[in-house]
Amino acid sequence: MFNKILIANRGEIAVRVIRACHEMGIAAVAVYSDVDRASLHVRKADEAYPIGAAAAKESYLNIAKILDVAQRSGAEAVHPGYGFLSENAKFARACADAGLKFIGPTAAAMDAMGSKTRARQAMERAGVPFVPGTSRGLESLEQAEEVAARVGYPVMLKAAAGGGGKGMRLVAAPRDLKSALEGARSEAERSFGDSEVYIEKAILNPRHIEMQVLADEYGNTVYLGERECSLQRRHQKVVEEAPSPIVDLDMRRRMGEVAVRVAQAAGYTNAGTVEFLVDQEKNFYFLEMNTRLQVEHPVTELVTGLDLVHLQIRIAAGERLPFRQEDVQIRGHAIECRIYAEDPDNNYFPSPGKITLLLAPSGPGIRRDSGMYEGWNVPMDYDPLLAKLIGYGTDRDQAIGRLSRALSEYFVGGIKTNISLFRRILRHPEFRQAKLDTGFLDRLLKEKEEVQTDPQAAEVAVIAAGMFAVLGPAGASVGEQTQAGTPGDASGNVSNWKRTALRESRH
Amino acid sequence: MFNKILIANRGEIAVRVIRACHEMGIAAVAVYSDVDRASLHVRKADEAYPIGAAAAKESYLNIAKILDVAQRSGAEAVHPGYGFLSENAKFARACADAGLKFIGPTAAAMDAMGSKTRARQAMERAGVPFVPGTSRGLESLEQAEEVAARVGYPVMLKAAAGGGGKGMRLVAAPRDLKSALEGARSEAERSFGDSEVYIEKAILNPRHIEMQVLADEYGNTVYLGERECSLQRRHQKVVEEAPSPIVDLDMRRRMGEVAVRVAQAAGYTNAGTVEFLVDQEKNFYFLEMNTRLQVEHPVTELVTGLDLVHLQIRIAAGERLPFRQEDVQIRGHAIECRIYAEDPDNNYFPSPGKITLLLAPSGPGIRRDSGMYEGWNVPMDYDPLLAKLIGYGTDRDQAIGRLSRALSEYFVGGIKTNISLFRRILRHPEFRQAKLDTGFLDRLLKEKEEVQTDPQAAEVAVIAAGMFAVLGPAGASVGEQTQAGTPGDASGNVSNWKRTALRESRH
Amino acid sequence: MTYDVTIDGRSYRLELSQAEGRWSCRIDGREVAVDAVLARPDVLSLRIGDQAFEVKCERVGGELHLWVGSQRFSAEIRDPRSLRGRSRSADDQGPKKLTAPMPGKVVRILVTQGADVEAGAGVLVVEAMKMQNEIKSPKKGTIQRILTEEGAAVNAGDVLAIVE
Amino acid sequence: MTYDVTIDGRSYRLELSQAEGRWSCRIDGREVAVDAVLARPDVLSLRIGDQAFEVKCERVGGELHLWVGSQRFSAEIRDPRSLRGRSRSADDQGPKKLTAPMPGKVVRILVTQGADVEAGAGVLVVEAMKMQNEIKSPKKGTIQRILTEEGAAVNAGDVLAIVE
Repeated sequence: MFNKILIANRGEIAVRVIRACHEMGIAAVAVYSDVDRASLHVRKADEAYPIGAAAAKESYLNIAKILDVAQRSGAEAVHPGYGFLSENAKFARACADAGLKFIGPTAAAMDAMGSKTRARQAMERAGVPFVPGTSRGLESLEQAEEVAARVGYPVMLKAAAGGGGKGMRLVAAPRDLKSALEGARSEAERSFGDSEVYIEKAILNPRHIEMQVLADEYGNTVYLGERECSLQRRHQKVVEEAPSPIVDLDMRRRMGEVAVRVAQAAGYTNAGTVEFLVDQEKNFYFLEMNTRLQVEHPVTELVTGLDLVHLQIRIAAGERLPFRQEDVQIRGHAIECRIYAEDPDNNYFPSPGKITLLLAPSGPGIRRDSGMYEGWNVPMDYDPLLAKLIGYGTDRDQAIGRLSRALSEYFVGGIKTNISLFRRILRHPEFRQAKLDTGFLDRLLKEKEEVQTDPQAAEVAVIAAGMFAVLGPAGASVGEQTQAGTPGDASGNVSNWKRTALRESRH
Repeated sequence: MFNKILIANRGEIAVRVIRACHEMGIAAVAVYSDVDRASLHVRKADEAYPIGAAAAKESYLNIAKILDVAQRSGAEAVHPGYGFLSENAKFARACADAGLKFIGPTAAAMDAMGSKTRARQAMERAGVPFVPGTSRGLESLEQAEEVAARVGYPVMLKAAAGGGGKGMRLVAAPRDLKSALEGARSEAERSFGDSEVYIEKAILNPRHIEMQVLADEYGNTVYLGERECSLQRRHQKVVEEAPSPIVDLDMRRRMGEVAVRVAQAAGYTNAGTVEFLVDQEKNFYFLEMNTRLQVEHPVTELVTGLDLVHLQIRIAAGERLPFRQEDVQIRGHAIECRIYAEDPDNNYFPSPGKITLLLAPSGPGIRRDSGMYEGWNVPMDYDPLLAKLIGYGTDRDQAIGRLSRALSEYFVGGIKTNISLFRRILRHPEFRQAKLDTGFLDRLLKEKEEVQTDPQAAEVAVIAAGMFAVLGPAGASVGEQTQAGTPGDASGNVSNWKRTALRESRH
Repeated sequence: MTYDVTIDGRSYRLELSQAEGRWSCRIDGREVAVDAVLARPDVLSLRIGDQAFEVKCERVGGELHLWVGSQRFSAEIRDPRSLRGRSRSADDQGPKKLTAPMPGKVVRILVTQGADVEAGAGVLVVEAMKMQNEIKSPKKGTIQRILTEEGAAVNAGDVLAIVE
Repeated sequence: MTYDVTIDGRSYRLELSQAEGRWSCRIDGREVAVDAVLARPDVLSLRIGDQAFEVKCERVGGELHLWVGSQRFSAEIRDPRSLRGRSRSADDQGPKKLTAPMPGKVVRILVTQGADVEAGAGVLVVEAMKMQNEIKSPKKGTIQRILTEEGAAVNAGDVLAIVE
């Protein structure tokens, strides 16, 4: 087993990997940019090295600097987390060349999956079902028209190097194809420096369901069940759950076996995820493979009872899978909410800043993977993901109940977050009935926020607003109510706060 | 299902039950004493009623006041939590008379189990194995000598009404029997107003293992696996785990079936726990039945995937058990640490006071059931249990690893806690090897705390001590380091803290 | 103390006072029995009658929101003696300030000082966390002043430009 | 700044200063490279060389403990310019104060003012959370003063009696 691992990431995922290292008795090495010295992953690490300016290319994307830290610290392995360098084959190769173990698949497997067109070709050979269309970049508008006619409109144009919806166009009718193709190509060129675009039949209101796979370095590959990831906004996942409400034992087995075939076709090792589109008739089509740990891996951990990061590390250290496919059991139901620093009053635009107050939920069935803390200044330079709140239950209803309860306990002061959005999602009848598709969230956000506000709660807000105004700055010192005055004697409390405030300012 | 439930308790268990109510869409009614107005259970409840002075008999033990609140609030059921009125048959009866559903067993079942001697008689009839001795109170010293000689020394004298070690005496040899019997009787009289004392063969270094049972009101009774509770101090449990490292499938089945027989012999309904003593040869003997939810119920919830409080409420509402015995599966391993407000520098004497800072752990495999919050003043009037930290893992080693990691993240400022004790326990070789017995903790505490302190960590402490002195009161305002100065430029940071401090005192 | 409190667009007249160690409280003239404890800064444990509520106060860049449980209300509070109140009401007529909704970097300024703008026209673009946000003019008018420059870092609530 | 710091009984000479925006630090004359950030009040994120540590400061009733990860160290710090330091050192000779180790209620006073006591003899009993704690005399001597009474509520660190 490794003695020391470098975590080439920041935020909640860096913290999550550092915790796994400590749980396994491994020293954790953090790297940080200029704006991250006070970040949680630096507080929790055993060693911490500055690697430069806030801009990712100066720090978290800078392969040379990270390898240099690995050398100086004597780390034996690197965990890339997700994002940043996690799916960068060049980095995986550079680690190997430097004699560092990259905790993830080989560079070759990444290459095989990195280009969506090349992946499709490999999958064709492996007999994996995928959405009808081209497995190669389009040479001409004529070819595009010919393929679109064959698979039937509507069709989807996608960038071969794509991701995050960049270079994607939905085409409803032949007359729109030309401009859409040009738009997709130039956007792909701008975003990825690669204008290659291919065409697929568009699946309307599909579900996005992905299968977790795990492979050791001795040819043993297993699947750990699926995740339902249909709730997305701007092609970003917002809520994920496991198992998928529409997947039964048989469908899970069939999807799982396809996912294992995909992984084996690519000579895949360590943890990976095979994404599928599922249509109304529950036909599933291979979409792509994510060659990294997913943000939403906790829901799989909760329903399988496994720790994917521990297993990633063991596999990278050369251990065999400690269980077989038939040992994997799905029990209960888990749902994850991604807590973002986003402004619900401003179209969920990112909202960094200083966290002045943090009330964090806990209790039965609640897991919280967080990268924030009270007093921390959320930098404006990176992804707005602050934390993940995951609810587990014996069944889906209990998971929803526990998660709703926990969300009502969650509060982040000083910045704005999307916490209030999850309340709307979790109470929505369609969500309760698990009627999910990738269009759900956009439809929900178009619905006018329930106009009729609970009048009682509104009056409570009125009174509280007044009291906060009366207490004013005294509110900045925590009261000593219980020891002072008679119970329920709020004025006694207030004067107390005042006293406390004075005392503190005397420092 | 109930619309409204009154929680006749305080602290972490009241919060845990309130959460369950909210998760099930049930309104939660809290009661609080004069010193608990600011306590967490009042913050989280939907309704809150003051019930009098701090002294428990004036408030949390005052049946009349609690029933009055139930009437006024229109609650349909009462959850007693643990302690206080939870095992008080008079209260259960009074609820029934008032048309309130008591969430727990019937008064009759409590009576049957309330007296240890009467319980033994019932168990004798049900053919339950128990420690050799008398099932009736001792009439005379002669009878005591005769029984002791028959079962063989050492023997244990116990109060029939006993609990918490009161009225207990270990007798090693005949000559000590007389004084021990007198001591036990007078202590029993003083503690319980009942001098009845019985005699048992003393099991040396026994394990304390208990079995969770659950019974609906239609005669269906199941067992949910055992809990190992051998780590105790002053007859108080400190660490509990499930499953027990020494219990295999066959022993679990045998203990479980005995526990079910015990419950059925008492006409038991709702959640209960059957406690056993287990000797070196793994023989188990019935000790007593706890007719309430246990403090340590979470470890059973984590390995079974069930929510015992939800199930308690459903059973009380007249629902049938939603599963059969064969559906109950134990998966993984869970360990609970009881976080007490206790002073490790003063023989773990209670240490109430104001919590000035709270750093609470979370992340994979960590559940935290807490009744405290930053700024809260822990009253001196009640039990020192602040919170429970529970670690779950695929196996015992992973559970220990995760729990150790979480304990290193846990910090409570302003009062003293026993958190540092768990670090000693979890790294102790005998604990790691699961060599547990009820004497373990006393032996550990006698061991001199590892004298040779980690010299590097000590130097870190030296430097930090100096910096806290330099920063002084400025430490009272949280820094804005990341935005200020050059990275790792601490003086820049300090001046910043100073500025912040000034700014704040200007309020 | 008397306040005009607006919650999600509807306004209430609130009278709050303390006497003999109790709050007394009237909403639109109706007496309400309240008991309050400040559990943490910006967190109130309220009892209204015997109903219990936990209310959290969210203050970001001049905006005020109140959370009752997990319900979030936008709030405005006016009080003749409070500065904030005054400036607020002042805002309603005359020149309008364009403020930064969040901390970020000004990446583009789309108009020049003195230029005429339509209501809703983009005035400048602020970037944070890899996303760009166009700040629009709240009314038809003239850009009286631009108070920032391209590349500048801004905080939530900073005034970026004034339209009159 | 120079301090004498005692950690678990062993003392160190610590020199701390700031210049050109860096801490410089010497322990027993040996130079140590440090970088510090105060994450929360009483929580330091320390880098010593490239080693990282989170250190928490526990202050209860005049006692000082430092947590390095989950290791807890009792600490004393002396500094000619700090009051606490002075009173501390003063403590070492002359009359000894008996202080309450935790908040509680004085349930019994076992000796009278002026009485002679042995080292370790019980002077009074404080109760908290249903447990009673006997406060013992730290030295052989005479009870100079008793500063509390039966039934009184006391806080951690309160002086209850003085032995000389």
